Amino acid sequence: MWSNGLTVIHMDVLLSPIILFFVLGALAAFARSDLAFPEALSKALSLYLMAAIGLKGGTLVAETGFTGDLVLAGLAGLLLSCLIPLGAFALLRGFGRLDTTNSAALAAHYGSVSVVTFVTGNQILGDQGLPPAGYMVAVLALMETPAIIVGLILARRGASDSVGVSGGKELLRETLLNGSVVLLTGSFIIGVIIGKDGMEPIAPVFVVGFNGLLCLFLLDMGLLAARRLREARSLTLRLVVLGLAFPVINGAIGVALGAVLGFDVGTAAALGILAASASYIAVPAAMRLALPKADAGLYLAMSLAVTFPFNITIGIPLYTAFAQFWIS
Amino acid sequence: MWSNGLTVIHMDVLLSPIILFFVLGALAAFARSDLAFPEALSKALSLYLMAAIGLKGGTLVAETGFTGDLVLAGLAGLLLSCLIPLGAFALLRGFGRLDTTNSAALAAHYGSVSVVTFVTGNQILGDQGLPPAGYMVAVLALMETPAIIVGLILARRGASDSVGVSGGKELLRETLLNGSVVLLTGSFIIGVIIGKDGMEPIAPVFVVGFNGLLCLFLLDMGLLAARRLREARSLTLRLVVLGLAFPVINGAIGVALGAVLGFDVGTAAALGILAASASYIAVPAAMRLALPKADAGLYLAMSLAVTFPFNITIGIPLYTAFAQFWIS
Amino acid sequence: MWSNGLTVIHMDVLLSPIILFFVLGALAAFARSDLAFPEALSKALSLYLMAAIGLKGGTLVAETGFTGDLVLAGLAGLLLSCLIPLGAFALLRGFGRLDTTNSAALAAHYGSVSVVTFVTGNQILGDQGLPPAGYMVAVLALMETPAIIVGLILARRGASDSVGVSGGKELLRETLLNGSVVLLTGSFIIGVIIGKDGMEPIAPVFVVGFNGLLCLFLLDMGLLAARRLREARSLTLRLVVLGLAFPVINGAIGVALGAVLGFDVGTAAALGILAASASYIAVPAAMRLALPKADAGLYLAMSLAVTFPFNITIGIPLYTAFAQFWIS
Amino acid sequence: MLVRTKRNKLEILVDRPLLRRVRDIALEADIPGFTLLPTVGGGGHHGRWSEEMVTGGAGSKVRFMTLIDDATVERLLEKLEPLISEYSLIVTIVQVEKITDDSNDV
Amino acid sequence: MLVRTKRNKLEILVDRPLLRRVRDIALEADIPGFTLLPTVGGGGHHGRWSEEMVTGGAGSKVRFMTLIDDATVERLLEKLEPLISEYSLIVTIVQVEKITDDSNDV
Amino acid sequence: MLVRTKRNKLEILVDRPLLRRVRDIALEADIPGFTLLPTVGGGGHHGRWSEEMVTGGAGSKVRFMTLIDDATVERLLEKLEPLISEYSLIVTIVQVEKITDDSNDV
Ligand SMILES: Nc1ncnc2c1ncn2[C@@H]1O[C@H](COP(=O)(O)O)[C@@H](O)[C@H]1O
Ligand SMILES: Nc1ncnc2c1ncn2[C@@H]1O[C@H](COP(=O)(O)O)[C@@H](O)[C@H]1O
Ligand SMILES: Nc1ncnc2c1ncn2[C@@H]1O[C@H](COP(=O)(O)O)[C@@H](O)[C@H]1O
Ligand code: NA
Ligand code: NA
Ligand code: NA
Repeated sequence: MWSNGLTVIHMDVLLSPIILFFVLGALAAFARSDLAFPEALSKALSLYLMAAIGLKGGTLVAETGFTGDLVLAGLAGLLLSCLIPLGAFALLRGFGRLDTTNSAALAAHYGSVSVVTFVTGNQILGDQGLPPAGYMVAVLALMETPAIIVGLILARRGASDSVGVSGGKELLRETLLNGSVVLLTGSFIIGVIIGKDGMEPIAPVFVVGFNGLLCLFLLDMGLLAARRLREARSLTLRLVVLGLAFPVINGAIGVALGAVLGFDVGTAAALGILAASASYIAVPAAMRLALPKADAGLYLAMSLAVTFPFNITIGIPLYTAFAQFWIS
Repeated sequence: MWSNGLTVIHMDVLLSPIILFFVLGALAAFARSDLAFPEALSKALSLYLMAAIGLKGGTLVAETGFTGDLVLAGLAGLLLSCLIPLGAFALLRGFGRLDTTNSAALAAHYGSVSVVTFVTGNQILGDQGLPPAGYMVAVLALMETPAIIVGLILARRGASDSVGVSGGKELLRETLLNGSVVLLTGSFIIGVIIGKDGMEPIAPVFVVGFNGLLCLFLLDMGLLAARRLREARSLTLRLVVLGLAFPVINGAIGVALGAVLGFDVGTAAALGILAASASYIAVPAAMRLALPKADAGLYLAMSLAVTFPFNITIGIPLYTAFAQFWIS
Repeated sequence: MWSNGLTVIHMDVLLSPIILFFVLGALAAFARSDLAFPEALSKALSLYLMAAIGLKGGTLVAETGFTGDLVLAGLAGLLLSCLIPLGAFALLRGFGRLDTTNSAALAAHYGSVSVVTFVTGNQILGDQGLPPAGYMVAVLALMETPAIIVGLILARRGASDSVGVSGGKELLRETLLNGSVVLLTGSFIIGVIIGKDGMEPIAPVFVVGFNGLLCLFLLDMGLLAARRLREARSLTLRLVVLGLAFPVINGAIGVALGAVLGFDVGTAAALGILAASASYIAVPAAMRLALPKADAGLYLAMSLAVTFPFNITIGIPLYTAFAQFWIS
Repeated sequence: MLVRTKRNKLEILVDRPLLRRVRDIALEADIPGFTLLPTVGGGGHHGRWSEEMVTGGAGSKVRFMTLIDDATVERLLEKLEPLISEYSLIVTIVQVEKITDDSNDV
Repeated sequence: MLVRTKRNKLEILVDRPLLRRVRDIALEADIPGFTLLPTVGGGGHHGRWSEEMVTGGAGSKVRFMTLIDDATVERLLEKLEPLISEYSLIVTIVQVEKITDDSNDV
Repeated sequence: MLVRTKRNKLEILVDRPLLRRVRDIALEADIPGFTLLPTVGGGGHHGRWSEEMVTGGAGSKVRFMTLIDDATVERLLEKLEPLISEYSLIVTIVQVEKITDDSNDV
């Protein structure tokens, strides 16, 4: 029964327009088509998605109020984003055969989160009648930064590598005030303030248009991911294996933690998605500053071109199935 | 009773998503977050808002027909945009301690208008059941240019300053055909032609999406305004005082004129908003050409970073209260 | 009766917001206004329109299934895009007094198609209750490339002219994988897969918003077309005559072929529109590569500044009238 | 065959509202061609700026670049002098080698 | 420690559809790196143009810039000659001083 | 009147996340002004890149350009040396003639 359920969900999801546009983008880039989004459009879509998901989460919380679950979920998210880098670091050093600096940089990416993966997961879960709790958006914002600090500590312990010129304090400020963190948190708070009624006049843009614009954004992400994969030089087979194993392991841990804490299926799946996803906004910028000797091409390829496509296509239904299996 | 009414409206407005996004942008920029809109997105949103407000005004006029009020309002707008610079110039020279050229340049900004301030005011008034007459959009377009000519006359009288290389005629042509004037007027005329029925198929984009896209644009304006304020060098305390006093004085004059002419509350408030607002599109470009020795950093800071935020947050509800008090 | 019908349709169409915005753009550019769209916005709108029209066609085909008509229409399209360049080439050499290379380059443009012309025609036909069959989108995609090959053969026969450095094979790959071809075809296939039900959640963006965004795009196209016309140096009166005659002749042939094949009015009119339209995306890029000695300013001016405006304003209602006359 | 000629690469940093005037004057001075190059921001004695399309380009700048011979440099600077002075424009000149096909070098 | 070396800064103004070919040829000539720089418009004997994404980039141009030594300049120009002639490309070369960390200078 | 002065045009290719630091250091070295110039992509020993706003600018680069005299060049390079080494930045210097109105040349 269960495995049937999984298959059904999975096929359904793979044939949703969101995923199909992602696949279209990837195919176009592999075929070396000159299809490309102007940078400003990609950025505009990415700002829009953050504002929209922030508002969505905020208005949901405005309805349910601040509950104990919110605090629990926040702590769970923080815990995951601090512990995941430790495990990832060990595997990257050992199995992945990477040096300390690169392992630390990559570990930070996996401890942090990908907004688009979350947004896509949230949409898919909602479509299946399993909407995650609104406060998961706050958890998403919370989980963006801590892994960066853990990653830097790991890198520093690796002695020989000097950490970037920039003092830690300035870097911390910049990371905490990263545009994506500010926009997510800000929109979330605006959502809490205005509530469901205040959302009504702006819903046509931020709610009704969401699904369609997500399609366009994923088309672009498909292009970017496949291009990165084509141009990735330092990506070894071992690293690709890790880039696929990390999300499965971390996703399972996230869902399990959610189940233990008594969350509903959608919310636990969302925690799994957060744990499984890897950052490609806040962390790469911070790593370029703090660990200049790490290979930017490598960490962006792992995060964008290996883990992200896996999560979008296979990961999200998989973590949902985990949650359904363990909770119901 | 009255002051209570004001407070209620005001709190309501300050908690509307439009204003909250503006505040979010300003806070992000003050905190030196790297949140930023791509230029093309800002420009796209600004073009959209002009087309949408033009269409809105035009379709309203198509319904009500061209009335005597339209002509009256146009004349009132012209009068305001010619007289306001004179008063502003005197105060900038005297109290503001600025030289002739800079005073003239700034005076022109205050005589002209800000499209976004009008658009925001129009939206807020509409939300409160006080929609201004459709022809106010035509008045908005009418008021963009005349103050530039008044400003240049003021500057020329200040003898010693040579006025830019470019002949007055070429400058006049460029100003009258400024993109924002053309788009506003053009969309207004299209609105008049197609009427309410013709709007229907395009309403999802130009009407239904309006409020949400205005939120995004004001988020960006918050970022721009706060950044300008942070980097403004030549802004003195006296000038800031004037930047706050001008809108209150001009706004009151505008509303009073509207009341005298027998306009309804919403329309009179809109005339006040136009009088109170300062240009940051057509006038800065014209001044850069015609008065090259004027300080562009100063006039953009006054208009964008002092007067605009005041109008968006405090000014609009204030002029509405004026109108309610004097008319009803 | 008939000519009356034509006039009515025509006036109606000329007063639709789509066309009015196009005219506004053209007027603004002729008046040398500085109104301009950021490049990224033009590109974004053009990508959106392709995705939307692809999805629309695909979901229609998903409903009706793959019929014999689809194959017939595809063959008709291929035939037109191979034969039209031959006729155009002869006229350009003879009446147009152009050299072989430029004639071949221009002939390729007229054999290929313009996505926006098709999209606008499709919209106008739909508004009049004459929606073309969904598979015409596939025909649109099919007709983008073949004319390029015909054009190159024509150029090569003209002996003295060497054809570009790039091997034909590489050029063919690039042309077949041109972004617009890939996006159109891809979205069409996605539309077929997801069907009407799958479209529902993304319809607010891709269906409901279509008309309004098309207005914005045509405003920009009006600007571009008029600017090209103003700056076109090598455009002679004879060439302008051909730029107006080609669409009428080819449009008539296309409609006639559709009538002979037994298509309904809307579908035959759409085939006429495809035949009448000239490419300004895939073909110019290919010609710049393959026929570097051809005058890029000339072929872009003919396609964008002469034929496109004619088709948008006069051509579409004309071919519709042809179809109504010959079929009903 | 490729020809190599010595040329001056002259660049003017122009406020966007001024661009049309600079271009028209330069064309009057009979330059053989020009290319416009974008900027994203800057700073100087008059404060900082960054590309800002919303304010009608009043605060944006663009670089007007032209490859010209010595005589044209003098002719161009003479014609542009009032504009350079009035608007405090910055002009730079670098010696470059220009390489084109001989059929193209006019 | 910083090392200073004399280099040639070679720039090619390339039509966007041609970019891939120029890049591939340049890489075949073993250049150590390149940077692509945007343009916004221009004018010359063949008329005016401005960045126009809608027309598939057919009318847009980009600058291909590479810092190379004298030998590489000759090698590169030799390989690019057919393209330069066929497409009437404009190449410029300036003498520059290149400064990098010594561990980086390959 | 126009004044012509010899200047160094110094350009640094900077990763976008680093830009603020480079600018602050340069201002500390008392440069009279700077202009930021965009790039669209490139390639070198560490692989290819292209402007990509989505990834927070981590992979994008911008050129920091400043026109300075010889003494300022030395002062600036000294201050920037740690950054240049740490982040493998590429700096180029060209001799240019700078032309401005005399009232403007500070
Ligand atoms: N020394 C310089 N190097 C590079 N760009 C400069 C320099 N001085 C001025 N600029 C540019 O010219 C603009 C105006 O300069 P200023 O009039 O000094 O504020 C600045 O914002 C810079 O973009
Ligand atoms: N002398 C020049 N200086 C700067 N750019 C030029 C020059 N000549 C040509 N160009 C550029 O090269 C393009 C093609 O030149 P042409 O083939 O002369 O039309 C022009 O549109 C300019 O962008
Ligand atoms: N020789 C060169 N000429 C032009 N740009 C270069 C050169 N070498 C490196 N670059 C630029 O600097 C970036 C980093 O270089 P690298 O560290 O060699 O990968 C490259 O992606 C190019 O954008
Ligand atoms: Na994670
Ligand atoms: Na005003
Ligand atoms: Na055709």
